[in-house]
Amino acid sequence: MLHTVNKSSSEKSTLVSCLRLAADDADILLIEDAVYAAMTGTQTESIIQSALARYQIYVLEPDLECRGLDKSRLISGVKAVGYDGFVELSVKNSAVHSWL
Amino acid sequence: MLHTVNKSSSEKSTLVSCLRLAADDADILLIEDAVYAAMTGTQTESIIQSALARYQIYVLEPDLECRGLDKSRLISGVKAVGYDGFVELSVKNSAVHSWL
Amino acid sequence: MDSLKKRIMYVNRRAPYGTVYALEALDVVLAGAVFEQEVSVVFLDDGVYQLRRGQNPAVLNMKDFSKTFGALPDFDVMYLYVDEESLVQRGMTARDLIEVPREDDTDAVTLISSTDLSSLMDQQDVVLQF
Amino acid sequence: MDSLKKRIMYVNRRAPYGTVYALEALDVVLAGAVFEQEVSVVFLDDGVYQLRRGQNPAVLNMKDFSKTFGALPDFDVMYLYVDEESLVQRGMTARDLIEVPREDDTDAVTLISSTDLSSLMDQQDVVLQF
Amino acid sequence: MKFNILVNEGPYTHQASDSAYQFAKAAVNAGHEVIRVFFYHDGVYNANRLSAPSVDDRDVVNQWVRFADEYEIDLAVCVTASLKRGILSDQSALRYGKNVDNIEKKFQVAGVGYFIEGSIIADRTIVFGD
Amino acid sequence: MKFNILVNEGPYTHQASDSAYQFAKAAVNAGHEVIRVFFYHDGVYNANRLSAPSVDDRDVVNQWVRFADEYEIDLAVCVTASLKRGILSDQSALRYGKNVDNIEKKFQVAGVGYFIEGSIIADRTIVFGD
Repeated sequence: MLHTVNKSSSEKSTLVSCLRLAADDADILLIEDAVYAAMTGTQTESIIQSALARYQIYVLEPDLECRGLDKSRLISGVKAVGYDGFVELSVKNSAVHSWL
Repeated sequence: MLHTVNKSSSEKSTLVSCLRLAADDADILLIEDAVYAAMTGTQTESIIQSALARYQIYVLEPDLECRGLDKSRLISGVKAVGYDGFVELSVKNSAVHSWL
Repeated sequence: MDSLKKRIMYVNRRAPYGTVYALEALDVVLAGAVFEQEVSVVFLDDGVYQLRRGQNPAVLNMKDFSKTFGALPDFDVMYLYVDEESLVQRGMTARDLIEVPREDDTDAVTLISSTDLSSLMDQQDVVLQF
Repeated sequence: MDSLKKRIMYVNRRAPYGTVYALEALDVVLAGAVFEQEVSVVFLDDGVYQLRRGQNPAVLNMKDFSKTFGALPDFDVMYLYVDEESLVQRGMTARDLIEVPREDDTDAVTLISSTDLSSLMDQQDVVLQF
Repeated sequence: MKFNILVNEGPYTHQASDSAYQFAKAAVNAGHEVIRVFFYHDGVYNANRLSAPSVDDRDVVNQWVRFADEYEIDLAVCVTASLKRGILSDQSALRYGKNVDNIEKKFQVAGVGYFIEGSIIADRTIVFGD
Repeated sequence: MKFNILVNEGPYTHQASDSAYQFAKAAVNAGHEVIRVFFYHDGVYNANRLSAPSVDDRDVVNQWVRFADEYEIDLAVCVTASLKRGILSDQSALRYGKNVDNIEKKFQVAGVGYFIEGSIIADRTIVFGD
């Protein structure tokens, strides 16, 4: 399953909730204000670090670029994808669960 | 100053942020979905417990009643007020800061 | 199980009244029932507050939709899964929740462990949050 | 200080683009400038992201309002206070922020400690979050 | 005491408009004056006179109108926020080439500076939002 | 592959509608079919044809209309959600005694069951919200 999260992990608990219930080997895609969580040095970095052991984690590149976030500062292991990649992930997985 | 918080402390970080910056002896009023934080037994109970040492904490009673929350289970020290009390707190304090 | 049926899960994660999502999500469950799919309804995180006993939104002139959950078994929704961990985190137990009697008088409100909920979620064809 | 002036503080706590609040809050600051009160603008929590360098919302066909912060000194807003703790929590430093030059070429973007911000906030006549 | 109230969210979706209404009523009942209720962000949707809620629910738009009539309260919506959201006075409709308007006449259209002016005139400003 | 898309928030205030639009475009560009875009909750505001954004901003309503025209996409708004929010077709306007309608004609008005039907027909359902 592909899980998407769209809220900042420093403001809302959505990401934590998603990671608590997403099954092993799920794909997680961070979009909109959730993309900040993919950056190194944030207080919530450890959440993503430990999640990388169980999930493949992606971040939506246009949302990074929009917000002035540099791909070179992504947490190692997080993959940046465009909207075409978002569509591919939706096709590859049998369902998409948007956490709101 | 009167600070109001309207979001659930288990979903959003607003309450924590408010308590980090409200000056000593401020009044804090929990309204709308923030009223759950005033109940005993929740995971965030300690946030309110320690805040009671610095602030007077109030909770809006109609929002409690609306949600089926019983005043007898309020954290000890939290005072329930009606909208008339909300107005009085706004008058008593020199300004109102709504945390959104 | 009819293999043509889709497994649709509604995940309720928001408290009632502060926003309208809970109420309007329930409208979707009711409207969707006509398609006779394999439906489950889940209450997770602050969503468990939707099932809390004794709600009285009339005090704020708002609509009490908590009573509508009682109609779900008539719409072939036989399980209202409540994430047990979410309940515990909120200092609540099953006794704090409304009952939703099925035709045979058993309660459709069912506690579920996070592990079981995680598996159930993973088997869905469609998962909807609002 | 003119005692008839009110001390008005705008507190920006939201990230830009995910919601419109940041953009529309800036509109209020600009529109309010005509009243010549004692105004301060604060960036707190995810609000510090509003001042991040290198924003490019054109990639999503959205409006880049981060450039508008540069106009604030012309509207007599001489301090854009950035809560230092919020920056640190986000792995950022002053170097990650845009500069807002005043007429004398000094930077209006000013880091502030939580303690100082707390005092400043407490002295306000009006505090606005959006 | 003079109160100035800001409503940042539309009807039904968030409790903000209901809370603001309850507060304004309580203020008036306690002998205070509500000098202005300003609607900003999605709050402008509170002025949409085409709203047709179901008969078993409150009518948020009408609630404000009746309240304003009874106590001669000044209701105002922000012109910029309302234009992009399609809440139009007859003048705006004409100006932007739309063939109809949809704003409830009891609400005046004003710049957001009108709200800031309210916060200067009033003793207290209270914000209700998301 | 067939995609069914749900938009839960109005234009400008949340990024949801923009994100859904970008996703839908990318899906079509990759050779997939978007069978339906359904607008629920505040999402119904995306169908407000009175929207008049400033010239330096995107026109979210018009973006959807042009997209639907070009790729023959089915746009639908929920009737219940739109009535209470005052987004009316000519038929609804007549029925509820309002003298005008404000819905962009490219959007059809349907029950929310129409969205669930879409999720049964489509291979994938994607939700964009707050």
